[in-house]
Amino acid sequence: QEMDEVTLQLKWVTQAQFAGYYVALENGYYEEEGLDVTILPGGPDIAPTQVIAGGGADVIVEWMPAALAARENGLPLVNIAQPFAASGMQLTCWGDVGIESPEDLDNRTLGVWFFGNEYPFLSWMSTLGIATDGAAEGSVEVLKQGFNVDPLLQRQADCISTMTYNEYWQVIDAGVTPEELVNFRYDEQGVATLEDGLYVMEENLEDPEFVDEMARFVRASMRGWKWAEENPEEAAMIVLDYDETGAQTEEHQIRMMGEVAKLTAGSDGSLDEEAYQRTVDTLLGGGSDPVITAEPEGAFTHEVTDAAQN
Amino acid sequence: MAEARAATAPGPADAVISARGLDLTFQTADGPVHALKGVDLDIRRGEFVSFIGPSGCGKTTFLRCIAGLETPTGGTLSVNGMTADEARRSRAYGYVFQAAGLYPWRTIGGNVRLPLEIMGFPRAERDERVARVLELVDLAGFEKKFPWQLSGGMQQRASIARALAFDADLLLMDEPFGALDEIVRDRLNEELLRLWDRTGKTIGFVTHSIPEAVYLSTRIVVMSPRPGRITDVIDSPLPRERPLDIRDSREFIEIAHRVREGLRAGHVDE
Amino acid sequence: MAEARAATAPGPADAVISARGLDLTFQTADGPVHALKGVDLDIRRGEFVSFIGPSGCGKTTFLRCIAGLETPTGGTLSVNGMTADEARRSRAYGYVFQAAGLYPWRTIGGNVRLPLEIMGFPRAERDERVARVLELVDLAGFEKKFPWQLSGGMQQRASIARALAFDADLLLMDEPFGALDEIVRDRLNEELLRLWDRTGKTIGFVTHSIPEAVYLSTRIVVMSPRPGRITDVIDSPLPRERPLDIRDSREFIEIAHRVREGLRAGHVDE
Amino acid sequence: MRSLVPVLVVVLGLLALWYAAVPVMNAAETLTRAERAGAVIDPPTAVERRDLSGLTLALRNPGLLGESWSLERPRLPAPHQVAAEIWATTWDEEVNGRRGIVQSGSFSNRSLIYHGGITLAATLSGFLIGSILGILLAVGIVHSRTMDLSVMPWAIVSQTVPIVALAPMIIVVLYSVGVQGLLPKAVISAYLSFFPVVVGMVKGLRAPERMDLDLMRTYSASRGQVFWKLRLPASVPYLFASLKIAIAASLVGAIVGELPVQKGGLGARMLAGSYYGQTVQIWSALFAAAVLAALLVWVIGWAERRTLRAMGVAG
Amino acid sequence: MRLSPYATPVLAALGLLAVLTLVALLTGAFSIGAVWDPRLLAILALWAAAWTLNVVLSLRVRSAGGALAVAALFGASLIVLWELTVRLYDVPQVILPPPSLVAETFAARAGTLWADFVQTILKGALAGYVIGCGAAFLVALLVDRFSFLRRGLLPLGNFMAALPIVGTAPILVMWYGFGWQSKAAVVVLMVFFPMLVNTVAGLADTTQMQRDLLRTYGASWRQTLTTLRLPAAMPFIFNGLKICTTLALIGAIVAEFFGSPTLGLGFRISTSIGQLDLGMVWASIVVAALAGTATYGLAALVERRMTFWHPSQR
Ligand SMILES: Nc1ncnc2c1ncn2[C@@H]1O[C@H](COP(=O)(O)OP(=O)(O)OP(=O)(O)O)[C@@H](O)[C@H]1O
Ligand SMILES: Nc1ncnc2c1ncn2[C@@H]1O[C@H](COP(=O)(O)OP(=O)(O)OP(=O)(O)O)[C@@H](O)[C@H]1O
Ligand SMILES: Cc1ncc(C[n+]2csc(CCO)c2C)c(N)n1
Ligand SMILES: [Mg+2]
Ligand SMILES: [Mg+2]
Repeated sequence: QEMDEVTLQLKWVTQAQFAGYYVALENGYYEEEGLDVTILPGGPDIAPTQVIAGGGADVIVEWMPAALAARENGLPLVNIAQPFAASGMQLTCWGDVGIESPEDLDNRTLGVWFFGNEYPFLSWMSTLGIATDGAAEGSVEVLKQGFNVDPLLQRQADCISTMTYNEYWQVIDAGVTPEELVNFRYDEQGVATLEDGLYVMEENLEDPEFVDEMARFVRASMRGWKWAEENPEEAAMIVLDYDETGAQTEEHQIRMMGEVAKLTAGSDGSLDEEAYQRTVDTLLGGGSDPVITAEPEGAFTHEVTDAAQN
Repeated sequence: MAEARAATAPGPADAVISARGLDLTFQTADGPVHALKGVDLDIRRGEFVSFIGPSGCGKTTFLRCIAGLETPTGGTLSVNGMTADEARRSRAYGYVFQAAGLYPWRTIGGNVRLPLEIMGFPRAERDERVARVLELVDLAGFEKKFPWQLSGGMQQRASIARALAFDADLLLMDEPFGALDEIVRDRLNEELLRLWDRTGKTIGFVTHSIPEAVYLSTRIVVMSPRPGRITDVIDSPLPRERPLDIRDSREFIEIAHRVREGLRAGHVDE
Repeated sequence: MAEARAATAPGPADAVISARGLDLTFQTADGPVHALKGVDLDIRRGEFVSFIGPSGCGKTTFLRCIAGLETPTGGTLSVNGMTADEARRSRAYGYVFQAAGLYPWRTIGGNVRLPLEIMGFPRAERDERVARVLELVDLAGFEKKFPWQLSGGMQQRASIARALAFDADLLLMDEPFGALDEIVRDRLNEELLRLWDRTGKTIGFVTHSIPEAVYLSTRIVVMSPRPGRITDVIDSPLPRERPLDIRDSREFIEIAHRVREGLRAGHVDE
Repeated sequence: MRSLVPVLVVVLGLLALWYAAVPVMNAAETLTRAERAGAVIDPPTAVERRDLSGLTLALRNPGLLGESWSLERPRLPAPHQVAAEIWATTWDEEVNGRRGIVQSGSFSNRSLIYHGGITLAATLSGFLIGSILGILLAVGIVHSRTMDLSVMPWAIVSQTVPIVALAPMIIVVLYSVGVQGLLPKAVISAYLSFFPVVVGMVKGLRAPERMDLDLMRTYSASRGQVFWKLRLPASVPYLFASLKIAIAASLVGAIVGELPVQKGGLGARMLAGSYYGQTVQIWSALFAAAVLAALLVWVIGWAERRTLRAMGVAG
Repeated sequence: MRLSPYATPVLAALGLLAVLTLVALLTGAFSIGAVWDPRLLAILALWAAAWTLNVVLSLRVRSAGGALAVAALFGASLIVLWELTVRLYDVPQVILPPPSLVAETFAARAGTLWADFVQTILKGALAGYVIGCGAAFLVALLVDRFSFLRRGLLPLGNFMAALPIVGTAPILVMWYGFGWQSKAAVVVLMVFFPMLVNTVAGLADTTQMQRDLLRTYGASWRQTLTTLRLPAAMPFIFNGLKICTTLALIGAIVAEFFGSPTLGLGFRISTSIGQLDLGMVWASIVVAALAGTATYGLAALVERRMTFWHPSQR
């Protein structure tokens, strides 16, 4: 039987954040759907949007703000599925410097991820009315945070961006007690944006065969996710086996799987339009420099998930 | 090789090299340098002609013109009835430079074999010729050595062997013994004379040393600089057979004296 | 400068340089090279001593020993009653190398001024001395030129001027005229003799040329190689006043002959 | 081996300096840990300590620095920590580890040997492409005035393009033509290594003096003969000198190319170390890279000595 | 050297080949089957024309200005070719933007680029370059003075010079913070050994005779240094300075990947890729290349003036 080839570009390195896809691959779910899937791990400065634009991947894992920004810049990406129902992004601060609420962020030095991951932060600051140039009174100084939590540990920044399932635990692993930290979850601040959705090029969706392929892909992936949620330890071990750098550790991946499961819980893969609208409003909203300037049209489709669920 | 004699050859019929009003001006950043000006000279087959003159008078330049390495800016020059460049292409020359200029990555044998490879001699003949000329310059047995394993004098002999290997009729030598001490030089002078005698080659020889010029040549061309020109041509009446102590003879000393006078005359302006 | 005479000076009382059983062995990858072996020599104040010998016989090495540039491995050597190294530190030498060795980043004037700067001559005196020695070697007017803008002969003269600029009593010259043509060489020979006559300096002079050695020296030291040793010391009976044509005199030719014989004897092994 | 003693002395000196620097560099973290364990620090709060230098902190709390040589995430790991890590990620991992060669029959992906091998493959292929390209360009430049005038300046400009910063983009661009794996890394490697080869080879091919060339002209040799019999042999010493620079550059290129794609290699290893704040891991990968570089350069030096000796050029 | 008449077509073919590979590498936009379509022919024709013009021109020119013109023509033809290829083959902008877009972005965002230039080049790279080269120079003097150090330090130097910046940069950012200081530190580490090795080699590049001359004068170490070794070392020192200009540039930019304030060329390149603003990416690269070429040119110019006496400069 002829297998259909699908290339998936991840947003970041091989870790439990992407467990569902690796599980589906390892457990043969893709194969059962007649798919021959290649998973390309990401890494610093690999932009999944760029990869798919160049034709290097058929489908990518990307955060919605980056995808919508790319769409507005003329790269028509469409969300076909949303395995992550909730946002895991947060700002983690030292408690002892006197930060208790978002208002205290004035004049602080904050570490932020760039490379298309800065949009949620910028929207949030914009909503709060805080400038990010670090120059004027009442603005924050932003650092382009590298790949780790050192800026916080070294106290080069008062707060840094973390994911609930990853960097936060690295801070804890470094010996910091949770009591020393203050976390601002984007969810709780009302500025949550959707993370880790599956995106494809709009023009491809005109081809029913491609839609069918994606439906099978999403179906198998969601099967993978559900299996991972239920078997976090085995899922973590699968991830570990696929990590070619040998850098991931069992303990960290199992814990990450547990945290990620909280975010994927309850998602059947289809996009929650309310969450979509909240994301769009957040990105449009706020002050002077919104991430997107107009309500996007056709930025998502239920076609694939609908087909997948039949 | 080089047997073709064009009917257009200027100069006397038996001249191998014939220069008429030869000019060469180098364009340099500081303005033109007149290296040669109105040089007239005929060299007959089998002659041994030395060029002597103060530094910068154009000896090397003239030799290079003959060898087709430099293009004159005026006058005519024919070699074997051809232009110098044609003669160069027909491989009429053996040229010995002031320094030995052996290629350091080739053995002595390899260096001597170089022109034979380039000119496409058959392999068997190459080896035979290399052996023969190395024998000739007393370097048999050194074929496998590298240049730096030999003394300066031996290197210079190797470079002479290299120029002899392919039997060009015309041997041009630019101060080949300049870097050697007097005793070695004497020995090589003797050998060169013997070789010339035996092969009947035509030889153009640049030197700074008056005794050397007188000892070797059938004719001595004295040059003077700014612009480079020929100021005197001295025929040597010495016999073909020349033992080393001919240098203490009256005749020899007289010729040497005349050459010295000629040189001194050209030196007044410096 | 260099007036101190240690009571411990070996050798005869009036010897400026005194070598006794001097040995120098270089340790090389191919084993030891005996550059000098049992060399005995005294040079008196005001003498002009030439060293002649085949290539590699240790002439340069001996001169370098005298100048404290090489450390003998055996024997004793005293210069002005000091060790050679002390003499070097007290700036007793003017040394002229075989090649001109001018610093290309300095003008001719700057090159001649170099030893004066190093020895801390006052500024006004420096200029005055530079002008004077450049005049002496016929290079007045070339002070501002850079070395590469001058001919080889002119460069060599500049290097002689450099050695003369600071009035050392002892002038050591290693084939200073090797690269020059005969006429220029003759002229410089004459000038060197005149300078020596006028200043009464002691001069050690290495050359390859027999006529040059005979023409210049009060004493000629003939050396031979493997190991480097002195095979003959020939006193010249020629008068202090020597016109160039003294070289055609019977006496001159006789001395030259004796030197040549001495040289040839040392050459047998090559 | 005359330099063995000086090298040892300098190495020991550096090690001593390194050990001395450890408590100073790690003072803040060490004191914070001591504080969590209940010790009283001067000054008492982390916020107050933030703006003090490591030296000040170390001098004020000399008794509490014991842990600084054994921190898990040190700012500056102690030499023995790095050594232990190197041991653990080479010998120990392969012999005793779950994925090591003894257990699994192949190199463990936690081992520096495995990652060094990946980097080596990319380095060598990049080096090969780069040096061949460099030699070809140099031959063109020496034989064609047009190429000399037009290509040479742009070769210089090409090196001012921060290719290292573009590595991820190059990789993505190559994805779009379906090229993955070794080749993208090799391309970056080649880009960094061709330049020294061009410069060195141009110099080398132009090394023959006028007399050497004139000799060929008196033989009326063809361009090809001049090239094979004169220019090429004359350029060999220059070629090797630039190959040594080129292979080091290739290694850097390969490492840079491994950074964005987390598929193994010393570059991936360094980044992973950085990602998880495992400084010890970064340092050991760094050392592995330096050792690899030294080894590669040594190999070329060895080939150089062999070749030159065979050519009779080296004394 | 005079070229024979048939050299032109040969060189044209050679040039064609070169650019073919170049284009293939740059875009990778066509597969083998597409090689003989008219678009390719148009591109090749244009290239052949430009190259022929270049060959003709280069055989005529003798002056420095003429040489510059040839180089400029070559560069210009590359740019035109790039533009043409991108347009004819519809290469996605996010993969390779046309030069015209880069120029547009450059003009429109000049202010931002200037601030980036100041941050990365004037602060990070320049400070690191000055400190690194200066320190290397001083250490070279020490190494030259004490041969023990030379034998002990230089072999290690080869080892340390191989430390790739991608490994050292995160460490140095951790040590020296996110500002330009950490970039300068990375640059110092990058330029130190190349400069040291060159300077030491230069200080040793004197002939026995040149040294002996000063020994006969009984000159002190200092005098030997100032009158002989330093002048003789100048060509090597400048060689080191030239190599280090591009190293400094690359070091400063790459270090910004591992943490930076929100400006700087490295930050801009990285962030703009993330935003798919490829015009800005290439505009930043142009800034870097311009800065690099200018500093290299400046160093070469100073070299020409300071080492006018060296055979290579005459
Ligand atoms: N390629 C060149 N460009 C410019 N000038 C040159 C060139 N070659 C030689 N000259 C000049 O031409 C003149 C004659 O030079 P040539 O080398 O023929 O002299 P020479 O008689 O061989 O001198 P020497 O005895 O020193 O070898 C000199 O003034 C020299 O500077
Ligand atoms: N630094 C050195 N190391 C090893 N051997 C040396 C060294 N210097 C000279 N020699 C050897 O010592 C011997 C004497 O050399 P020296 O230079 O004194 O000879 P020379 O008489 O000046 O010869 P020439 O006339 O060629 O200048 C030679 O065999 C030479 O190879
Ligand atoms: C250069 C670069 N920096 C940060 C991120 C942010 N990021 C997005 S997903 C993810 C994994 C979370 O554990 C992280 C760190 C990135 N993608 N690229
Ligand atoms: Mg000449
Ligand atoms: Mg000598």
